[in-house]
Amino acid sequence: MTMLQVEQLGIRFGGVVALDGVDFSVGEGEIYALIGPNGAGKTTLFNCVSGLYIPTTGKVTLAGSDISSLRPFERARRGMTRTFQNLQIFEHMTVVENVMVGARIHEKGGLLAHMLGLPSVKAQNAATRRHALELLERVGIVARADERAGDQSYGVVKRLEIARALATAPRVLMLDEPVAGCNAAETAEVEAVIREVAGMGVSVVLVEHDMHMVMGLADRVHVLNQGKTLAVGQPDEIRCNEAVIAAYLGATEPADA
Amino acid sequence: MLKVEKLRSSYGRIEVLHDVSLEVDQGKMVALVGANGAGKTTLMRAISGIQPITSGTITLAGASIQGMPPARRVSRGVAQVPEGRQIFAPLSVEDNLALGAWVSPTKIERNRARVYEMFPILREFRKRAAGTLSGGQQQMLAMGRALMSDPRILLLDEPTMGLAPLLARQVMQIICSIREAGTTVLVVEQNVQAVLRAADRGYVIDRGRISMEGSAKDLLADPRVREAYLGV
Amino acid sequence: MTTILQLIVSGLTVGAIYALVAVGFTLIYRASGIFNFAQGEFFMLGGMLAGIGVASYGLPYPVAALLACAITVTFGLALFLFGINQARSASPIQLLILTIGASLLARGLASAILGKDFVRLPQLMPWDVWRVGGVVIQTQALVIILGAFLIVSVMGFFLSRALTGKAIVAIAANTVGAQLMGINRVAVVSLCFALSALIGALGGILATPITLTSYDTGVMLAIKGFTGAMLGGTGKPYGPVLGGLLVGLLEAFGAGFISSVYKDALALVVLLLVFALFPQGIFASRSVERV
Amino acid sequence: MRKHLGPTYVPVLIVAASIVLVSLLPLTNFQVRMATLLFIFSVVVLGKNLLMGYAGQISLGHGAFFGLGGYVVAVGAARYGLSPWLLTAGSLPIAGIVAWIIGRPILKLRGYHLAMATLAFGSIFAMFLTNAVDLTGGPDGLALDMASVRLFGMTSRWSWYWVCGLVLVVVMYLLASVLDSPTGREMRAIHDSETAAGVLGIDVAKAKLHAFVISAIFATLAGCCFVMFDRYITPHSAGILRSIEFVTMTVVGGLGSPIGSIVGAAIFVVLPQFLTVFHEYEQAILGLILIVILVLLPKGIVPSIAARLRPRRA
Amino acid sequence: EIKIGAFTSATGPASFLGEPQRLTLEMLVKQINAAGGVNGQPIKLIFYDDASDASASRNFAVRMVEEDKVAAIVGGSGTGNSMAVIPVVEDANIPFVSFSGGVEIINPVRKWVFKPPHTDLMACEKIFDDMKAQGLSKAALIAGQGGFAKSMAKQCTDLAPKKSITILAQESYGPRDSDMTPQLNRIKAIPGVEAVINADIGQGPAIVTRNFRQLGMTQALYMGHAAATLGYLEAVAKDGEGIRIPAPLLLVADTLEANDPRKSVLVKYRDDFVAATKRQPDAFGGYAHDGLLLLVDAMKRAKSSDPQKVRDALEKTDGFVGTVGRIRMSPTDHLGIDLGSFEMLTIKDGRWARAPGK
Ligand SMILES: Nc1ncnc2c1ncn2[C@@H]1O[C@H](COP(=O)(O)OP(=O)(O)OP(=O)(O)O)[C@@H](O)[C@H]1O
Ligand SMILES: Nc1ncnc2c1ncn2[C@@H]1O[C@H](COP(=O)(O)OP(=O)(O)OP(=O)(O)O)[C@@H](O)[C@H]1O
Ligand SMILES: [Mg+2]
Ligand SMILES: [Mg+2]
Repeated sequence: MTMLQVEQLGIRFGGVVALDGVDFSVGEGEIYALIGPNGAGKTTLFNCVSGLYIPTTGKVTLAGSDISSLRPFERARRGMTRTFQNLQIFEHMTVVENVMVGARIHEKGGLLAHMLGLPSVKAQNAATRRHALELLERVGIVARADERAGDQSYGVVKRLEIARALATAPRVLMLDEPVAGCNAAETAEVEAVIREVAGMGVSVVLVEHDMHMVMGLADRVHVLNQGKTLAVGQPDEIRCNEAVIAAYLGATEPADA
Repeated sequence: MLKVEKLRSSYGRIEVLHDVSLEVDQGKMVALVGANGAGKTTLMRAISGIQPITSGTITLAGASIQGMPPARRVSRGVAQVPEGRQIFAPLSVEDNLALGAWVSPTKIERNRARVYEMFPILREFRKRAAGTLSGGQQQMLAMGRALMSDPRILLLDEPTMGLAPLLARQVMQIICSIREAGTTVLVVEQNVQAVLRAADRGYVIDRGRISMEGSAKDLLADPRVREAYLGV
Repeated sequence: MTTILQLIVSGLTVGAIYALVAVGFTLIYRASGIFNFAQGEFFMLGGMLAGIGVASYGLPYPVAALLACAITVTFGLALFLFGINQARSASPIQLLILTIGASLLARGLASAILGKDFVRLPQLMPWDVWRVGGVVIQTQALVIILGAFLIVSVMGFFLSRALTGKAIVAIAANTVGAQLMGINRVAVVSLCFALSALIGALGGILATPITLTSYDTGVMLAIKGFTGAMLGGTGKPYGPVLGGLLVGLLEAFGAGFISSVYKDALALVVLLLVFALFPQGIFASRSVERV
Repeated sequence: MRKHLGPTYVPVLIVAASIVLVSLLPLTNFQVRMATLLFIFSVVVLGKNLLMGYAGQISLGHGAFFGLGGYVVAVGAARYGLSPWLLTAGSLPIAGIVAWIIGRPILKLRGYHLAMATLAFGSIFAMFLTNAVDLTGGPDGLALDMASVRLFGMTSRWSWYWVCGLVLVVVMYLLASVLDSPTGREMRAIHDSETAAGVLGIDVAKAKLHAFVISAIFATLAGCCFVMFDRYITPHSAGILRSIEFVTMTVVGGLGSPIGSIVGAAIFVVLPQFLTVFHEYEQAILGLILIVILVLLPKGIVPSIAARLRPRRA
Repeated sequence: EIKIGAFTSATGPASFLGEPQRLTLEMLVKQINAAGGVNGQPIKLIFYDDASDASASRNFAVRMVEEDKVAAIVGGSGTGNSMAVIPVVEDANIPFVSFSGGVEIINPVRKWVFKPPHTDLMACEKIFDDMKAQGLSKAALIAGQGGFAKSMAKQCTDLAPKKSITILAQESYGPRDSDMTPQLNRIKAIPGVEAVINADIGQGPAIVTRNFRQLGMTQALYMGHAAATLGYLEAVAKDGEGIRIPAPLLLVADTLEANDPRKSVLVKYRDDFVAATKRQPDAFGGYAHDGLLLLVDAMKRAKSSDPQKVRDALEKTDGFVGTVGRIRMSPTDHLGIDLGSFEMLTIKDGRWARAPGK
């Protein structure tokens, strides 16, 4: 079943055409990789799909319903979330609280109940915290749970963003360079998490420059170049695609094996 | 060229570097690798003077520089490509580059042309506010900016982060050619394999302590390194 | 018709004063990201010191003016070096409060030492007003407008052309990055505080013949200047100037046509409307924020 | 070691205990008055702290809400003979609605622009209070009849101490609860990144509005208490200088620290009483003290001291 | 020693009132103590600056009563400041002599509250009488937005019909405004305005006067009594020529008849004040002078500083001469002065002079 469908997406900034009629769709539980040279429009595409930018043309459909006119938070409530290339964390909160914010849309109780501090609210707090700690465990940074998020190193924050996004229990998860700043061993951990999540039926859209990871993980790979689709296909097809090699991969195979 | 001895540094009351010592010889390229949160960035910041240190010494070409404000260190030839790029978002690309040569404004024109040659996209976007560039483009800008002052020693904190594979390789080549031209380089990289291939020496930092050091080749062959950082 | 012209003249007279405050604000804001609440006190000190120098100590006007500028600039520098620069880990809002402290200090010292009476200064022009048709123009107002124009032109050039001007923006945009480029933050920001204090002091000296200055002039001026800066936007050097002039004009037209009781409210209502359309002020450069 | 950076109920207990303990001291009327004023202003500052310290939204217009409460009670009681207690109860929803209406457009703004917009709102309201002489008494203010504020024969000098102390404790409890709830986390999240909060499903506009409305209601409540306690109010109490003072109290005490709010209020209520010995230099010294506090304790009094007391670890 | 509590608005918007009052009080207390004090005891002045905030006045009043245990209180620069402390003195049963203008302070009569100064109403009355004497009946009012200005503007508006004066326009300007041309321009455009009345303290009147002349307006220009200061005189320079102002006699004390009992009081206060502060006194300092000396006079007559006795003596004041003239209090009148204490002055050749009469 198609979970996310993007049609004819286009946006421009002044003179720069950042996206120009991009189409794709992602199935349930599919890992869909977006790659392309720097400035190809990958992050912009995420921004359009998640509702942060208003695209000039195009339509975004989530699980069959058109969400093009919804604001970011409404899209999130329908099951779509993302991480950021330029980190966006809640630095004044602890690591675990960051993840708890992610779980907000599943928490209950109105403003009044929250203000009165009813026992049900407290019980829910405890449950949310437990869940958040589990997610931190999964991305391997549970040891940092009660430290201030703003004090964490780059790589830890990257993984925190993933845990926080998972806390919303998304149907579509968009990850923007999730392993930038991670070494090979750390990358492998993140890879495992992504696989596990996809295994549970979450559609993952992945932007990443680590070809080793992308080729090993993705079900399909979509190559963007200057805002246009350059190629779509299985990892193996893409690896050998002349145009992709010329624009993005470079003549020799990535050295890391 | 650069010598760090028994360096300690903390954030507030939490110490994150414990007695770190490291040495970079003139004209050499030294790689620093370590897990997330090991303290690599902190060490780089301490060398440029952004991060205060509690004890230890830092000497540059034989002269002590610890305690010196960052600006003075720059005029002594230290340049850094910082983590998170730290570009000047509201300024145009060309102004960002110009400020890279703040300590030697006469070099602006010449060095800017050189940077544009390295990263043609920057020339194309020279009038645009740097903040609107894509992540990878900003990374190129940070790299170019650091080269503007013709530094004696270049500190690179994950210089290829966010770069497309083709470009990442180019940047590694650029770094090598800079070293060839006589600039000393200290580089932090998560692509451990690539960086250790290019470097002369390497250090491994683990939770704020140097746990291994040696020639880059030896480290690359070391099973502990291969397991912990190459995921093999 | 004459009424409208007269209101324009009036509005520009007052507006030019607000514009000078707004420009001073913007300079510091650009370099340090803080709004200096003591900006009005620079103005007050300039006017008070020069006025008292002339009236009580019999100093020649230029000497008194020079002294007033020197003392005000010293105060501005001290505010940065011993105040703001010391409070290292403070956020802009915390620094704003620090400048409120400085404003109280300056006001308190001025009232205790310089006294609480308003001070005067002679006009710079030998005659008082010009009558053009039925419109009355205070000659001192022309001096203020001219002064404001000069100051702003020089500053605009400085900020957009000179490398130092760019360094100012760079420091505010990314202090760590700027330090890594070898930009001496303390020196550059000190320069901005000194310049801003100088603009304030000059403004105070120029305006005192019209406004009459007393120890508590600063607060109201700071608020009006702040309004001007916000209305015009701080992005472009001329933004705050036009904003300041606009506030002056709105007040004049409000008083002339609507109600003199609520004329200040008119300027504020217009401000709120402008914000609804241009959240960054009228003359701000518009761009999609990158995430 | 503290497990949370987040909120707890400890400050509520500390404050409640202090209120009871202080009442055991042999205080003069004047000291009781100071304590009561401290409670009243603390209520405003706690609300401001929710808005500024936690949700990260600056407002320079809260004097208006303080004044709204004060004047609804004063005008209603003095001009129309209504019961101040009823008026208090009525003014809270009014304040909530007013805050809701003006908050919706204004809260789209950020940083200094938001500060300016709230300042504009506050100034317009203060202008109205000053100029609507027939209704508000103008700059000279409005007095409240003594008899009208009696409740259950409350006359002793301690009665307002207890009423305002109770209000303070309740407000602190509400604040602590809301902070330790999904709503509170929402507010703290938008402080740091509205973008991230948005893609996590948080309605940023609504979260801001919640913080704004709650803080406005607290300020209004404090204004009501103030006028009943003082039985006199002037536009000074609602002016922009008051608003700026509220912000100053919040920041000086410490953003994001409930105890800090009370300390901040104390600085402005109690300290000036000591500074009177400096006569003409009173104001200058207050300014100097502000500067010194912010230089030495840049994060505000309570958080900065707390950070120093935290144990060192490797 | 006798403790007397005092509070004025020595800073803040009303400091033009409060500062001369503070200076006067300090000077007088020194003089009184140098002369042996009151009933053989020295006076201790407990002074507080309320910074023009009524709530602060209230704080200080409580503090004076509770902490300082004063025998009586004087002060209150603005009407709001005085009003705010009334409940305190009434609770504590301590006499309070106010320095402010508002009639509501002593109307209705309150047992413990007295007030020697002119009311704003009297200034209006004086102006209107003078206008009629000049054959003028149509006026425009321009006022600031402070307590003093608002109150005087309101009193004048209320009084005008009774004096058959028509107010054709009411203009206002904000605190610290620096150009009143728009407002004056509006008045200028209204046909038939024969006189312009400006009510305010501080620099406002000076700016109004200047703009008035610059616009070439020819109507009679009246200032409220608060403008009768040296600062105003200097600031308006030649623009002030011919304005009319109901001022305390203080400014023209020398011109009084030698046998006028007020003359010695006025001349002494003025000379002492100039000697002590190097400044010219004004009406407001005069109110503080009268307030404190009235209280001292009552203490002397009561031969005690006991609040109750002092209060009773205050109420029996008769024949005390202050800067505002002779004061006679009674159980139904805690003001005790009449119009005679205002004099219509003008500026002639850069100096205060009696306005030419009818
Ligand atoms: N807010 C904006 N204003 C102006 N231009 C923008 C903006 N956002 C993106 N762009 C431009 O759109 C193009 C696409 O940028 P985008 O960030 O999507 O690239 P990307 O594919 O994510 O690159 P990278 O791999 O380097 O992260 C770039 O040229 C960029 O400069
Ligand atoms: N601003 C800060 N305040 C407090 N602690 C910090 C701060 N920045 C970093 N730390 C802590 O210092 C330690 C080292 O961080 P550093 O950023 O130097 O790591 P790193 O080796 O660069 O990691 P990465 O590979 O993730 O970039 C980490 O434990 C981190 O939590
Ligand atoms: Mg990107
Ligand atoms: Mg790092």
